[in-house]
Amino acid sequence: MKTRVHLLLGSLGAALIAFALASPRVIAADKVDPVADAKAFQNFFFQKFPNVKHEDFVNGPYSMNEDMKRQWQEKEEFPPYEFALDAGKEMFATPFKNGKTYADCFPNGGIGIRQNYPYFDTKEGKVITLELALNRCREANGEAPYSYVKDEMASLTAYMAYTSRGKLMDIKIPDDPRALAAFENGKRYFYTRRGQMNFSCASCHVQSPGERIRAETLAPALGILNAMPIYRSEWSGMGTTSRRFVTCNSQTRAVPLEPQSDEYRDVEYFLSYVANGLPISGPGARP
Amino acid sequence: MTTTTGPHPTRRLILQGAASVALLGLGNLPFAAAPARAAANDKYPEEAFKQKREADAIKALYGRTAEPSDKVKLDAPEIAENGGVVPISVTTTLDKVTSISFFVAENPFALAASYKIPDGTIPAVANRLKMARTTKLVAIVEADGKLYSASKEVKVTVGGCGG
Amino acid sequence: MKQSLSLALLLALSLAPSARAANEADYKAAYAAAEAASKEAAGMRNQWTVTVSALAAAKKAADGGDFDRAVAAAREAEALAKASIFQAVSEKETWKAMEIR
Amino acid sequence: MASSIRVRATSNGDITEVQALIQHPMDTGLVKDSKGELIPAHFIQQLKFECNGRDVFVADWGTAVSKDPYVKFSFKGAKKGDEIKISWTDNKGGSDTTTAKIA
Repeated sequence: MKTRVHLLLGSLGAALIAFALASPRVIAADKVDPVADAKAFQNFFFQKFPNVKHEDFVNGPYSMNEDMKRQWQEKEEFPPYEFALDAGKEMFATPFKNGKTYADCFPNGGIGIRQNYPYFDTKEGKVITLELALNRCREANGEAPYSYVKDEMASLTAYMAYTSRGKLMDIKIPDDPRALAAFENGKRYFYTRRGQMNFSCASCHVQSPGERIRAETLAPALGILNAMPIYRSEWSGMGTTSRRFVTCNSQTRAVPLEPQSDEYRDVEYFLSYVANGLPISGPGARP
Repeated sequence: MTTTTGPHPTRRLILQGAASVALLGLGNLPFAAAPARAAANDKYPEEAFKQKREADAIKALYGRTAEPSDKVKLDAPEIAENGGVVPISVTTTLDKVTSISFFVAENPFALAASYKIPDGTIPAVANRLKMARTTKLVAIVEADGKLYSASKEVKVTVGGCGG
Repeated sequence: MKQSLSLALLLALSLAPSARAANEADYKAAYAAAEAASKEAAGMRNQWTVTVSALAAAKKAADGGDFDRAVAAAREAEALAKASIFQAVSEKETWKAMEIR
Repeated sequence: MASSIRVRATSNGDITEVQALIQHPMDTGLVKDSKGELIPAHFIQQLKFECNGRDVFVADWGTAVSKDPYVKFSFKGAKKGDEIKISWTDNKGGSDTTTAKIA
């Protein structure tokens, strides 16, 4: 039995090493430079898709395929996330048992601030995402937290995203080594292959955006979170950023981590930061 | 629904009062069915929605066959973004339109939706339908008692890479 | 010479039990090895869904008394767990190859 | 509880364009839930739009209409401020109705 395992590992190892040597890039010195990373990241997509307008990247697959863009624009006349939006607005206005509302937890009453999330909390030394902040607000006011992958959370983030529509993503990295580490950790997660399919987020969203995986056209990684939360026809329901990360993992046959684990918060931090300057377009409708 | 004694004696004869004469035994001769009567009939076409095949559903709903016409403009995607939500619309330049219906051939039940178009309503409809798999989509317009159709193929597959 | 001898011995040993039908003891040993590897993979936060389902299949087969299938499934689970561990280890560096610079 | 029907009716000239989005599962009865049991069919069968005392649009729907169904049509003979009454019934006897003013 032992020999069979080694054979299997040997072949996998050989394939991986061969791939690593074949790739042209030289591994440069490892100083974390988010500004340079963001510039390189954006230029990669601007050069790879010269005729896609920069702000269009936030429309995911629809920036890659005219026929699907038409189907999408038709649906946008009366979008399927309309109900989640109304529910979110109502929830935002409904006070907790202690009389407070979400508006008391957020700057500017929670209106028009989604473009600053996630942010790095220097006291806690960790990335705080919008979904996490909402649940913390609930718990601070004696309410039970919502599931990160279910409709209530999606309705709240849909409404907050809607109030920020058109504002440019504006994520800050404070001069704090832990913030740089979180950014780097998110970047590593983004490029790390996982699951039996041996895909990383980049395998699909950097190497082959615009191409199809069966019926779906792959979205470019640039601005991929700007439309969150999204109503997906495939789920015939709303999906938060957490739900998207968890389902992407299981698609590659990797066991998902707990929603809002550090890795997910950091990769959201990385992806949002490199999309700075692109407009918020949430809530979105996707295939 | 126009009344005619087709081969199926069981088909319910819908008596529309003294004015209409049940033309027995004259088969499918097209005759001017008063548009108001088709619109007034609000009954839900149970029978037609039960038919599996497209041809049977058309017969159950309208009692006769349609002829393709370029006056019926059917707009549907070539590749459906998702089989669960396929935006489909139809417009027509025909006049005296009384009904518009959609048939998805490869669905378990072909008839998807049927709309009654009273006088004064523009003969055009947009809606979102489900499609089980790659299929022929047929839109039928009933205008001045006759049936006109347009059809198109829509490709449908699942999404995602694995799971 | 000595080295190839031990290899042959190892081969003979590993093939020996499958000559006769596997029994519960074989299953327990194979399952324990698979579970250890799976725990290690989970510890590295790089578990595969197919490892989990192979382990479950092994347990189900064993509960049904089909120890041959149970041992085979446990071995497959172990191999998958080990592959996911290898993936996590090698990716520690190879991810940089894909990074946009 | 907010109505399950969202309507947008806009008029330009003599033509009024009506869009409706209705919150309804539209279950076909052919889908199994996570426990492997069939989810019973539950879908809107008839949707009616009335304006100025007459039907302006009647939809007969089967199980192939998408979840949270959407429909768009236009009609003549109404003006800004007129009221449209929308009502639906489903195969389980459920129903809902609402009215909307033409903008």
